[in-house]
Amino acid sequence: MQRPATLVQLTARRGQQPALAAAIWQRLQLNLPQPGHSTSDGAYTLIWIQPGGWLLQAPADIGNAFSVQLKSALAGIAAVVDQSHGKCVLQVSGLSTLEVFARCCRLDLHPRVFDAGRCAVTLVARVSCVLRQVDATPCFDLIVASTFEMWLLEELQEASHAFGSRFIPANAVVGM
Amino acid sequence: MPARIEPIADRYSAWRLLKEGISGNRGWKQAWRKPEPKARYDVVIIGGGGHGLATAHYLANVHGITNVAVVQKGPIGLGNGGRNTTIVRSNYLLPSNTRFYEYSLKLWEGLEQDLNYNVMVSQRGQLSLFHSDSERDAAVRRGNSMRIQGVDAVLVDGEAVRAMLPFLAMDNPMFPILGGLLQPRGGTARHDAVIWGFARAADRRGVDILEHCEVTGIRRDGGRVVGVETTRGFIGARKVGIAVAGNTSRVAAMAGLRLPVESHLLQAFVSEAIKPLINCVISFGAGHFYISQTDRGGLIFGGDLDGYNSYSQRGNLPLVERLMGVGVSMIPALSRLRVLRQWAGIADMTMDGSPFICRTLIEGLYLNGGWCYGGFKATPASGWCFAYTIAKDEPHPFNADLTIDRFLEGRMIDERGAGPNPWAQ
Amino acid sequence: MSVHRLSQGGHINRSQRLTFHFDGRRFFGHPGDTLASALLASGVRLVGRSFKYHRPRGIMTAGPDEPSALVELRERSRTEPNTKMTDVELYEGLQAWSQNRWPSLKFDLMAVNGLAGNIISAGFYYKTFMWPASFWEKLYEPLIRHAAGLGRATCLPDPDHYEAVHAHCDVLVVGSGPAGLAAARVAGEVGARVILCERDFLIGGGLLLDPAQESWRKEMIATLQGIRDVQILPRTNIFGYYDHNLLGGVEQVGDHVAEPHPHEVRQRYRTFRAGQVVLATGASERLIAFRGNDRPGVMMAGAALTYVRRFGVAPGKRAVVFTNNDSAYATALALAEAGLDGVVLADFRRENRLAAELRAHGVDVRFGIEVSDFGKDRVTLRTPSGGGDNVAADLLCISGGWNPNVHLASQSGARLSWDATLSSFVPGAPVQAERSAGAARGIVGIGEAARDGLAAGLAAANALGLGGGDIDFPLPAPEGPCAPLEPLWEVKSSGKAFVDLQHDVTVNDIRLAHREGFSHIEHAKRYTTHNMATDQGKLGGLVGAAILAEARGETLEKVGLPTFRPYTKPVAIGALAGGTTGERFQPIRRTALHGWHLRHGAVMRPMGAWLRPSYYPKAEETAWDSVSREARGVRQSVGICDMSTLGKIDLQGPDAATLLDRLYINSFSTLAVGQCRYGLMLREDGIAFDDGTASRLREDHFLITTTTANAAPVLEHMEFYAQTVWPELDVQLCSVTDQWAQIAVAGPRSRVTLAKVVEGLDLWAFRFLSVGEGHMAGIPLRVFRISFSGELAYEVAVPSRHAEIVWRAILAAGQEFGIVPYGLETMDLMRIEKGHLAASELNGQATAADLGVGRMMKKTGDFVGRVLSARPALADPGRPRLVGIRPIDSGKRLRGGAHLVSKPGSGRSLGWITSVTRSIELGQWIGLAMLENGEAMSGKTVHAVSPLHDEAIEVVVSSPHHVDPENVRVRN
Amino acid sequence: MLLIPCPYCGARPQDEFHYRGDATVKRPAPDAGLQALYDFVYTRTNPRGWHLEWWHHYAGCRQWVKVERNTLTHEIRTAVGPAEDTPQLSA
Repeated sequence: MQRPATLVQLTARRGQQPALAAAIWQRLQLNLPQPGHSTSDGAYTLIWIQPGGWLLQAPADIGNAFSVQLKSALAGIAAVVDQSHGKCVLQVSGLSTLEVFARCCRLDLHPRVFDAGRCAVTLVARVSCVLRQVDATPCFDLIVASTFEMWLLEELQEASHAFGSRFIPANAVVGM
Repeated sequence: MPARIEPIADRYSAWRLLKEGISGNRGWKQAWRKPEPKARYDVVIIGGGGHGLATAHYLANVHGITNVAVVQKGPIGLGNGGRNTTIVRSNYLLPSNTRFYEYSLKLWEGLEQDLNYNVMVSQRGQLSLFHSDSERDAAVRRGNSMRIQGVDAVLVDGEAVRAMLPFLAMDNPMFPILGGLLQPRGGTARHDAVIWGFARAADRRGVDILEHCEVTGIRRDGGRVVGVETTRGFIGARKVGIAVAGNTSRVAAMAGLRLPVESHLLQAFVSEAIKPLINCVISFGAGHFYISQTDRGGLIFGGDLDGYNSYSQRGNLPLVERLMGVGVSMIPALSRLRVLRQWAGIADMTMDGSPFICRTLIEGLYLNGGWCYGGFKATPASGWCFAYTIAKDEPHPFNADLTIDRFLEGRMIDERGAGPNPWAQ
Repeated sequence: MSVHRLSQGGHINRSQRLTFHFDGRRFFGHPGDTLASALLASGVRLVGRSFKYHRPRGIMTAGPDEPSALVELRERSRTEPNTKMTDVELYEGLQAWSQNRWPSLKFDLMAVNGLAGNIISAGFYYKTFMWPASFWEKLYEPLIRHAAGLGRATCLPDPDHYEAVHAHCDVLVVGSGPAGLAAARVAGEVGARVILCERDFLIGGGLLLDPAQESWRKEMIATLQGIRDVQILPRTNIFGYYDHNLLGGVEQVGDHVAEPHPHEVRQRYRTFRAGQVVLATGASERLIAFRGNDRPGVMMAGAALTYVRRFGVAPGKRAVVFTNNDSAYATALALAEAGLDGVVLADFRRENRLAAELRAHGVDVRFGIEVSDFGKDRVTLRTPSGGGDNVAADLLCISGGWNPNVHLASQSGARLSWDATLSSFVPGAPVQAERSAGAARGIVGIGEAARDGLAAGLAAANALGLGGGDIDFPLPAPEGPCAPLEPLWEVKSSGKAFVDLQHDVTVNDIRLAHREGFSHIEHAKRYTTHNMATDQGKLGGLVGAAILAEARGETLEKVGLPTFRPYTKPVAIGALAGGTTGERFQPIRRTALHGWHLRHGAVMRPMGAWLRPSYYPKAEETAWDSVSREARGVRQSVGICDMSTLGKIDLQGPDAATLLDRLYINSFSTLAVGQCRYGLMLREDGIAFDDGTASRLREDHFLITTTTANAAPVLEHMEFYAQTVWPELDVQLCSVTDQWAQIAVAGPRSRVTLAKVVEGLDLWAFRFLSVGEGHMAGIPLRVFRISFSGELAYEVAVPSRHAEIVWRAILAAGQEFGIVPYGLETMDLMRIEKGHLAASELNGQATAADLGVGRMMKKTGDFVGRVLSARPALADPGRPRLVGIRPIDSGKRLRGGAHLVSKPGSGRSLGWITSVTRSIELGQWIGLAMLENGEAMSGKTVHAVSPLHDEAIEVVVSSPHHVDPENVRVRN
Repeated sequence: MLLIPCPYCGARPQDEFHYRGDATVKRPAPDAGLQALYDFVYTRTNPRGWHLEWWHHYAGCRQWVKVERNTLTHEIRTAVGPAEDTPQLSA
C-alpha cells in the first residue's frame, strides 16, 4: 500500500558531520539540509530528522545494493541503516490538504511558515511521522512507520471525510 | 479518652434544624472561631487542609492535647481538600498501604457521629475495571491481598459488570472490559464537609484555627524546633507538624529538608447536574479514568497527572482531550453531557507513589506529605496517625513504613512499579 | 403570527415557519429564532422549575447566561439534558421537554420544598441525616439524589460525530460585536492572519440590537469576508484560555438542524494557537436581589431588548423596567415602541437626562424608586420614604448594571481590578499576549467600543511586527458619556430574594453562611452552592459577593469573586474528545503479517498499541483446544510465530559495546561478532527494567531486542544515557522495529524446516546464541539461534515487506512436519513451562536477584542500577524470589493473582502467583510465583489461596524451570 | 498544550515530548557511593518558580532537551540540547 521508495537513515559518527556532508555531495551532489529542511534533486531527497541525522529518500528501484554501497562508502563516517521496509511514504495533495492536516496535526503548515522543502518530524494522527512539503500546490510527503501505515490511512480518511476526498490505497496517494 | 466538651446547644441535629428554621436561623454559631494567635502552643500544625485539621482533631480528642494551633496561609480547605474527586476506598495491593487505608475507611465509617457533622460518606461501591488477562491477574492479586488482610473485595466478571452498568462499552477493540474488582465499602464523601467537620470538631475542643497566617520560617534552636515565623508574628511551639499538600517541598525547605517529592498538576472535572446515572465509583484501567456522581447530580471525573512539575493549579488541554476520549470510549452516553467546570490541584508526588507520616531529622518537627493523588481518602487515618506520631514521638504501626528513609534503605512502597518517576506514579 | 410576535423588525425570517414541540405541545417559530424567543412569541412564560425549591421559572436571559430556562432537548440517543433554551437555535422539528418537575411543569409536587425553605437553608444537609448511620446510603441519600440533578441523561451511545481541528493565527479575536469586528478588520488589513470567533449564530453582538447600525455591521462582515487571511467562525464559543496562548473552542456545526448532515460533525472541537488575542467578549447584565426576582415574567433588561429588537418578540404585555443605570432606558424605549401598554421605568437613581425622550414615547419614568416585590402580574414599587405603589405588569425587566465578561482574561492569568464606575471587575494587566477591548473592559457605547476594538486590533498586530500605514475605516459615532450607575444589589424585604436562581440561593443563605463563619468568598460559594449551577453565577455572582461584603462590613473589591476556570459555557464531553473515541481511541499498530493472521482465522488480542494473534482456532476448536494443539505442535515438531512486535534497536559506533556494558547488568564488550547474549537492564533505582538479547553484527554494530511493551521506553532510556550522561561516547542509535519482521521457528524440527528455506547459512554449524546472515530468493535474512519456548529454535528477521513471502515459504517447508502457526497464548504457555520472564514478572517491583538472574551481574564496572540495587532491603535474601509452583493434586487449577500462604486462613501473604498455564508437558497446571525465601522453599509445600474465588489449594515449590531445566533442547 | 521550544525543531506542542523531570541533578561518578546515587535518583529541589527540566522529544528529533520553565506560570525562557549548559538559573 506504500508509495515505493528506498529510505536510508544516516547518522553521522561523532565529529564526522563534515566528512558525511562531503561524501554525500560527492555521491549525490546534494547538501546536507539544515534542521527543519530538506534538499532534493527530484530523484534523491535528503531530509533532516535529528541532530546529525538524515533520512535519504531514493527511487524504489535502486535496490538493496544502494544501501550496501552507501554503507561501505560511509564506513567510519556515519551509521547507515536501511529503513525502506520500516517506513513508508504517503503523499497527500490537493486543495483541502491543509484542512485535512489541521484535523490530525498540530503544526502550523501555513505557507508563510512552512513552505516547499520544509520538513518536520512530528505527530500526525498521534503517530510520529516525517512531514515534508514537496511543493506548494500543496503536496506533502508523509513518512510513517510501516506498522502504523494502516492506522494513518484510516485517520487521513477520517480527516478528509468532509471534503469528499478520493482515497487511492493502491499507491496511497490521498487527493483532496 | 477525655470527655467531649461540646455545648449541647451547638450540636447539629434535625430538631435543631427545625427549631432554627422556625426562628430564622439566628442561633447558629460560627462553625469555627476566628481567634488571635497565642504566643505559644504545645503543637502547631502547618496547613489547614483536611490532614492538618484531622490531626488537630485527633490530638485534641484522642490524645488530650488541646493547646494546638492550625495555621493556614489563606482560608482553610481550599487546597487539595477542596478540589479532589471525593473518593474513599482501601483497595490497595501492598500491605503497608492496605492496612493504613483500611483503617482510614473504618474511621470514615464512623466519622459523622464522631464529628457531629454530616460528611456524607456514601459507600456505594468502588469498581476498578480491567481490560486484559494480565490486568485481571493484577486485580486478582490486589483483591486477594485485601481479602487476606480482612478488607472487602469482590471479583466481578464481565457479564456482571454489564448488568450493573449497562451503559458501559464492553467491547472496545483495544480495551474490552473483562470484569472488575469491586470494593463494596468504597465510595465517596463530601470533601468540603470533611474540612468543615474536622475544623468545627477541633475548634470545639479548643484548637485555634488561624486563617490568613502564612508560615514564613521554621525557627530552630540547635537541633530542635521552637516555633514558626508567620505573617501574624512568631508563634512558639514545642512541636511542629507539616501537613501542606502541594507545598511540602517548600515548607520542608524552611527547615533545610530536601525531599523525594515533585509537585504535579492533577485536573478534575464536573459535569452539569443530571438525574442519577452512575451509582458507584468506576475506574478504568484504559488510560486511567475514574468517575462518580455527586448527590447534587454532577458527574465528577478525573485521570492522570498533566505530567510536569507545576504549582500553577491550572491544567492544560492534552490531558483534557485524552480524558474525554477515554470517558466517551468507555461510557458512550457521556458524549452529549456537558462538562461544566475543570480545576486542578497540586499533587505532591513521591518517588514510589506512597506518602510520608514520620518524624524528621529535626527534633520536634514532623512531616505529613507526599500524598500523590490519594490524599483525600487518607484524611482521617492520616490525621489519626500523625497525631499519634506527634503525641508519642514515635510512629504508630500503621505509619511505621511511611518514612523518608525508606528510599535510602530500599523499602519502597511502589504499588504501580513505576519507579522513581513521579509523573508516572 | 403568534400573539407576541411583532409585525416587523429583527433578524428573523418571517416568510418561513418552523414547527417545534415543547412538552408535547406544538408551536411555531421562524429561522433566526432561538427556542426561547419562539416560546416567548407564543406567549409561554413558565418553562422550568428550580433545583431545590422547585419554584416556577421563566426565561430570564437571551443567551448562555440563562439560569432557569433549561430543557431536555431532542430525544432518545440524542437527548441533551439541561440545554439552555436561550442558547438553542430553532430548527424544524425541534423537540424539547421541561425538566426537574413531577408530575408536570404546571403542578410540581416537589414545590412543597419551598415551604420548608428556612429549614433547608444553606448547608442544612451537613447538620442532619446522621442518625442512624446506616440510613444515609439506604434512605436519605437516595432521596436527595432523586430530588437533585436536573435533566435526565440517556444511556445510549451518541450517534453523532465530532472532530478536532487545530488552527494557528496571528490574531485571534473573540467576540464579533463592534469591538471584535473593528479589531479583526484592522488586524486583517495590516496583513495579520486573523480568526474571529463568535459564539452566536449571527455576527454582530450588540450591533444586532440597533437597527441604525445594521448597514455598518453588514459592511464590516462583507469587508472581513473579502480579506484572504481572515476567517470568521460563527457558532464557535471559546471555552478556555490555556498556557502559551492556546485557546479552546467548540463550533456547533450541526446543532441547528434536527440531525447533522451525514458527512458533517455535530460539533467541532477547535484549538487556536494565537500570536495575540483580542478579547471582545462583551458584558453581562447583572441581577438585583428582591423578593420575587425569580418569578416567571422577570427578565434581564438587556434580554428584553434583545427579544424586541433581534427577535421581533414582545416578551410581555405590560412592563416595568427596574434599573440603576442608563442601559435599561433602551429597553423601556423598545418596549414602548413595540406597543406595550403603560411601560414604567423605575430608576433607582435621582434623575436622568434620558427621561424626557422616554416620556415623549409614553414611558412612565419614575426616579428614586425600587422594586420590592413581584407577585402575580403585579410589581410593588417602593420609594425610600416608604411610600409604595403597585403596578400591574406581566413583565419585569431588571438591570443592576453590567459586568465585563472577564472570564477568559482571568483564565489567561490576568488579575482583575475593581472599576468603581461600573461597580464591577475589569481585566488587569495581561500576563499572556492578550488584551481586552470594548465592553469586555468596561467601555460603554457602540462607537466607543468600535474605536477601542480598532486600537486593540492594531496594537495586537503591531506587537507581532505587523502594521504601519494608516488603516482607516468608518466607525459608528460615539454615544458620549452616560450618567453614572448607582450600585444597587438588593432591595431588602422579607421573603426569598435570589442571588442564584438555578440553585435557589437567597440573600439569607449568604448571610447565614457568613454568620456561620463561611465568610471567605470561596467558603460562601461552597457552603451555599452559589455560582455552582450551570450558569456559573453569571447573573448573580457579583450580587452574592456584594451581600457577603455587606455582611462582612468590607468592600466588594476586597471580597472579590471565586476563581474563573474553564468552561465559559458548558461543553459537550464528546466534543472535547474530538472523535478520538471507540476504535479511534488510540493508534493501532499492525505487523507485516497482520493480513495473513486475519486470513487464517487468528483471534487477535490487543497488546499495548499492537494487535497480535492470540491463537489460530480451527473449526469447532475451543481456545484451549487450539492452544494445546499449537503447543504440542511446537514441542513435538515445529511451529512458527510472528515475533515482529519485539523492539529492535540498531546500535553502531566504536563505543557501542561500552554503552551496552553500562546499560546491562552483564557484559557485551566480550561478545564475539556473530554471537548473541541474553541481557537484563535495571532502572537506576536497581529494579529490573527490561530483558532481551543483544547480537554483535560487527565489531561496532549491535542489534538489541527489547520486550514488546518496553520497546519505546528502552530506546528512550538508552538515549538518555547516550546523550546526557555519556555524550562522549560515539554511538548511533535507531529503532529498526518496523524495518524487520521477526519470525520464530521453534521445535525439534525447526532446523530441518528452516534449512529448506534459508540459503547461505549452514544451520548445522550454527550454534545456540549465534547470529548470521542468509537469504531466501534474494531476500536478505538475519537468523538468530535463540529460544523463548525452550525448544531448539530460531528467529528469522526479514525486511518487513517480504515477511509474508518468507513466512509462507517456512510454512511450506514445514508442511511435511505438520508445522503449526502459534500465537501469544501458546508462546506464554511455553515460556511459563520454561520459566522465562515476561511482563507479569518484570513488573517494576522486582530486582535481578528476585527474578533469579542476579548471578548475571558483572563483578566490576559501573552499570545503571548497580549502586541502588545494593540497598539493604533490596539485597535482603528474604525478599520474594521467582519460583515455580504446581498443585499437589494435579487435577486442581491455579490462578494468576492467588497468594501463597503457610496455611489457609493465614493473614500473612508470603508471595503471589505471577503467571499460570496448563502445561502440555506436565499435563497439569503450573505457575510462576514470587515467594519469600523462594530458593530455600524449593520442594516445600505452601497453600495458594484466592479468597476472591473461595479457593485454597496445596502447591509444591520448585525451580521456575518446569521443563528442561538443564537447557538441553535449545543446545541440541 | 504547552509549546516546547526544541532547540533543533523549533516550538513544538507538548504532546511530542515526554516530560522527564529535574535536569539539574547529575549522575555521580560510579564510586561516589550510595548517598550520592540516592540524591541523584530521589532528592529534588522541586522549586516553585524556575525549573530546569528534561523533555524528551520522542516524536520529533529524539533529543533530551533541557528546558527552563516556570512551575508557577508555565512560562519557558530557554531550551538547550542534552549536553549543553543553560545560562545560570536565577529565581
